[in-house]
Amino acid sequence: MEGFGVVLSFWVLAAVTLVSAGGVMVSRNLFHAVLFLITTFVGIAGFFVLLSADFIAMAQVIIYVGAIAVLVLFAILLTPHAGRDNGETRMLLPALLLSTCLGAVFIFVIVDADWRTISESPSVGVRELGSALLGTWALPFEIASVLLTAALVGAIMLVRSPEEEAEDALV
Amino acid sequence: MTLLVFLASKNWYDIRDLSNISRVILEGLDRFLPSGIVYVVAVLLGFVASFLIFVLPSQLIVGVYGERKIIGRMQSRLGPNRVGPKGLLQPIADAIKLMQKEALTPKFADKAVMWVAPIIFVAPCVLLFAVIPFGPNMIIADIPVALLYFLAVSSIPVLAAFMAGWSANNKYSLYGAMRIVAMTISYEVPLVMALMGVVLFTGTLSLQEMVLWQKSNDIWVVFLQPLAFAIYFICVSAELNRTPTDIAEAESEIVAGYLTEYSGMKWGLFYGMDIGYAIAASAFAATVFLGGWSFFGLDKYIPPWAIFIAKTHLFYFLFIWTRGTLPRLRLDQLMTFAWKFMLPVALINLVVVATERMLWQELTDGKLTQGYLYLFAIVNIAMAVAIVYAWARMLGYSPKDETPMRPRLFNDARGYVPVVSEKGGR
Amino acid sequence: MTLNIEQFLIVGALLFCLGLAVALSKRNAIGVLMGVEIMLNAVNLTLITFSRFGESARPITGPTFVVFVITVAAAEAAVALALAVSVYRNRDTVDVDRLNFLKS
Amino acid sequence: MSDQVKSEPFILNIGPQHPSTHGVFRVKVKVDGERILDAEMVMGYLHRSIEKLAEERTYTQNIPFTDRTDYLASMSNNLGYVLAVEKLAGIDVPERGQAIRVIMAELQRLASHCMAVGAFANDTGAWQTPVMWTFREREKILDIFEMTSGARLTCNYMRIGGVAFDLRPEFEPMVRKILADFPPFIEQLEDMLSGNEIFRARSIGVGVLSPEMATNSSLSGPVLRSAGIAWDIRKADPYSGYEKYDFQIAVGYNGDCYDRFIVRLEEMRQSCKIIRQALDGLPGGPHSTQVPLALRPPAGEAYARVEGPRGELGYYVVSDEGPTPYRFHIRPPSFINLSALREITIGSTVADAIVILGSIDIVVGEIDR
Repeated sequence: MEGFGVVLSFWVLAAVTLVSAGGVMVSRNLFHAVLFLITTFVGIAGFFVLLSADFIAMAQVIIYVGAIAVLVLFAILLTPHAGRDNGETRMLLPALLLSTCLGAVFIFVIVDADWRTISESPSVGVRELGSALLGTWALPFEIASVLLTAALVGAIMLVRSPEEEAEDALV
Repeated sequence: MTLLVFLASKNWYDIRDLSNISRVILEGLDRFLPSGIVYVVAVLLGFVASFLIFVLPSQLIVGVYGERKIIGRMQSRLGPNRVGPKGLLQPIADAIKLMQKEALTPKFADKAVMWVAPIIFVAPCVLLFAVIPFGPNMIIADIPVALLYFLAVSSIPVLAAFMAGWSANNKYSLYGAMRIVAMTISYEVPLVMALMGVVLFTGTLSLQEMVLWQKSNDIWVVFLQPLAFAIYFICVSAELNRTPTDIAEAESEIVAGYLTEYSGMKWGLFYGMDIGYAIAASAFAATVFLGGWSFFGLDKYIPPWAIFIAKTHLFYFLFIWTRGTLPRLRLDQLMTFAWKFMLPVALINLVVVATERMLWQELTDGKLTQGYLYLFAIVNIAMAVAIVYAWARMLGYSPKDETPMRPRLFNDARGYVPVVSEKGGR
Repeated sequence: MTLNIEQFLIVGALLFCLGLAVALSKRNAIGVLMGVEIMLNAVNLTLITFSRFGESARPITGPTFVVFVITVAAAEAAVALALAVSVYRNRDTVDVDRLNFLKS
Repeated sequence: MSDQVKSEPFILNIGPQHPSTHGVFRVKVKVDGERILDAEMVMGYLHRSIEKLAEERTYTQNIPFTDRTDYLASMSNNLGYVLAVEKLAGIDVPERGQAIRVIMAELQRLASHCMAVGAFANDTGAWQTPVMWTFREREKILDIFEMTSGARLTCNYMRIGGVAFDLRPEFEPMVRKILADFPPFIEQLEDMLSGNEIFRARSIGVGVLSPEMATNSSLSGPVLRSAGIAWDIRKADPYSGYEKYDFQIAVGYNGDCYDRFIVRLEEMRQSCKIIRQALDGLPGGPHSTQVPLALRPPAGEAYARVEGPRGELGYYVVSDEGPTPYRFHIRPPSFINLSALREITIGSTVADAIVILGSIDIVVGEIDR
């Protein structure tokens, strides 16, 4: 992975992602926090393209930016009275302390270890991913679909109001 | 998929393949510029060729001028004919007018988000044209996941519209924002299902290979899977909120939806890029469903990019046509239509297409010859009509108890008492 | 002028810590959920980095796991937000501090 | 979204500045999500106190006021006022005058229904195409008005005792031409709209008006007839020679927006029928009797009612033997038809409220007077 363009795009993506993740932390308005979150997702999709995992990058944009971000926006819409100021709890200081220590440990381990890496990227295309998902990983794939259905039904049951339930009971 | 023999010679003046010109330019530049710079210049050349030469003029001529002229004709009036020869400079006049108009920002609006929304709305439109093939080797980025790239990039402007609606701090625009998001999410699911049906047959996600598949098998996917084409058209017109489904900026109900507070060039960007997305969607439909730049072998003589542009504008005419004639559906009707009709029909289509693909694999034991495709085409056309009718009947649509189109007629006034029907009707 | 594995892993680690900080410190339940989403994304990034750089017989397992993480994250986000909305309906607040029903 | 969702209802202003309130007319709507909980009409933006002004002008000077109350049906308003004064002063109108009045009133109904049908289709979202078609046909009628009375919209054509000018020779061929191409135009509209699935989905079962509610809120015109009540002043209380003509009343089935639309289309066909009969049997003779300019009708009161395009258009004139009327009152059908709007819109969505308002076909000039 050499070449001026690749390195430049890496630093740009790193800056965009980390700044917008910081933005989620710092911004005063919950709606701005969601917009920063969306920029983080797009930044990470850029990383996946850099690491030549095209399908995952596109899936990330479709699912995270297209669906989960909208889910969060709708959650904010459905809770009008709850404070939209993105404030912090009293646990702000201990949280920051914990995450900086954890970060220090991670970075020490990363820098200290000598990674046996390969230079050219293995072929990780859509075809291999498809055959892997339906071949060796077929069972987890089916369980994931069952999990999604369960989550779908669970979410609807949680949000349904008593009238809608009464309505169904009659029919 | 080997690149088929193509008559266009390699010298630069052969207009049938415009990539010769860009290749000559880049080779010239390569001699005295570092390779990094030439790489960037190649991409810029691609952008100039695809966006500035094809999209912008077709946005202005076909999108603004052509649409208003054709809809004018539909409404028995002339359409723009004042500015420039036969009104051709009307789009430029509109653009200048919009630029010198003041772009207001309401008092309690979220200024930053309101300023960013048009930019995020415009950028993906340019990105969309990177994957669309204009000719055999006239494509900016032939990435293997082009179809998914198209779906991913076309889900970003929805968020930009929501930001525009939410930040304008106006009840009507809040309505528009919520409506566009709810509708786009529910119409994206059947769209993906329909496109999966197409991918099953072509076997690849890259658009260039799809066109080559259609060229080598001498069949267009629109004949092979008419139901997928119909679902694609309805879902895309829902996502671009063109007329039967333009509830996000429904003039008569919520003034201008999420665009209520926008004026000047900010509104102009939204309006221009609406047409840009419609052209991108019709370019995508032309590539995937109508055989892209191939025309059953004729593309050796007619320049392939001309065939492609003709097909794109043909599809765009469908949008103009529905916009000129159809009234608008209500939000809850759209939602029930998406979830109760489009999704099941798309799923059934996917199942039928999958079984056909397996049969095709078995019968030709791997050689995937062309003969069976025509059989599948006929079967699919019949299946499309059957599924749509059967599912509509299942959902309770029965044509017999319709309200008649003519009222009852009486010869004399009957006083203030409800009239029991005498002739016809209830 | 070359990129190696450490840079990607450091970005993943920093992102994970930022997500953790957001998840632990935010008062609004939706803010907490955003933190969790960032942490999950950081994990995805690290998985793909190892799949790209690491030596392994089957490099495809990285992206496969990322697909599973994405599905789980989507399911979790849906249920968490449904939870937040229904809690909001009963308590008229989504602030994590005041949601201490279990306390006597 | 039920109220359990705690998104408390907020007030939405379908305000004076709104593309589909057919004029300066405001509906304050209490909305929960898309569902309407309460609708309150706010009017008076176009109040010009015509009824007070009319008390200082002579009977003939008041005729131009009647054009400006309902600017889409000036001929019918003229006819109503002039009938009231003739009833008060006991003047009888020659045969030819009455026949010309009937032709003009029915042509005005065609023009006004064109406007109503086009605007209703526009409210359901058909992007201006039906409106442009109906306006093209309406222009032909307005040209005829301009030729005979001098003005397209506020014609001021009828006088006490008859009509202002006699018909010109070109009048007959122009009206014949209109009668020839109106029925096919109505077929075209039916194919495009009545048969259109989306249009039917948007208007069938929307804003249903029960016959009892229609009679209790004393509605009149197409809105009443679409609710299933066959009541038409031209048949129930014929005036100006209507009993001579053979035509039918269109009555709807279940009183929703779709029925109002098809009732108006049918009424346009019946009007063509009446015009053809009146034109064929146009008697000769004077077009009006001579009436002194400073007419002083005997003391007393008179109420004359006319079947305007929007419903029962009544004029109540009280005279105290002076040259100017003591009291001059108009019964505006749009204003009274609005009284049912509140019950119909509660429970429907915002998009439907606009469609219902469009189907009732109001003219703000007539509401605010």
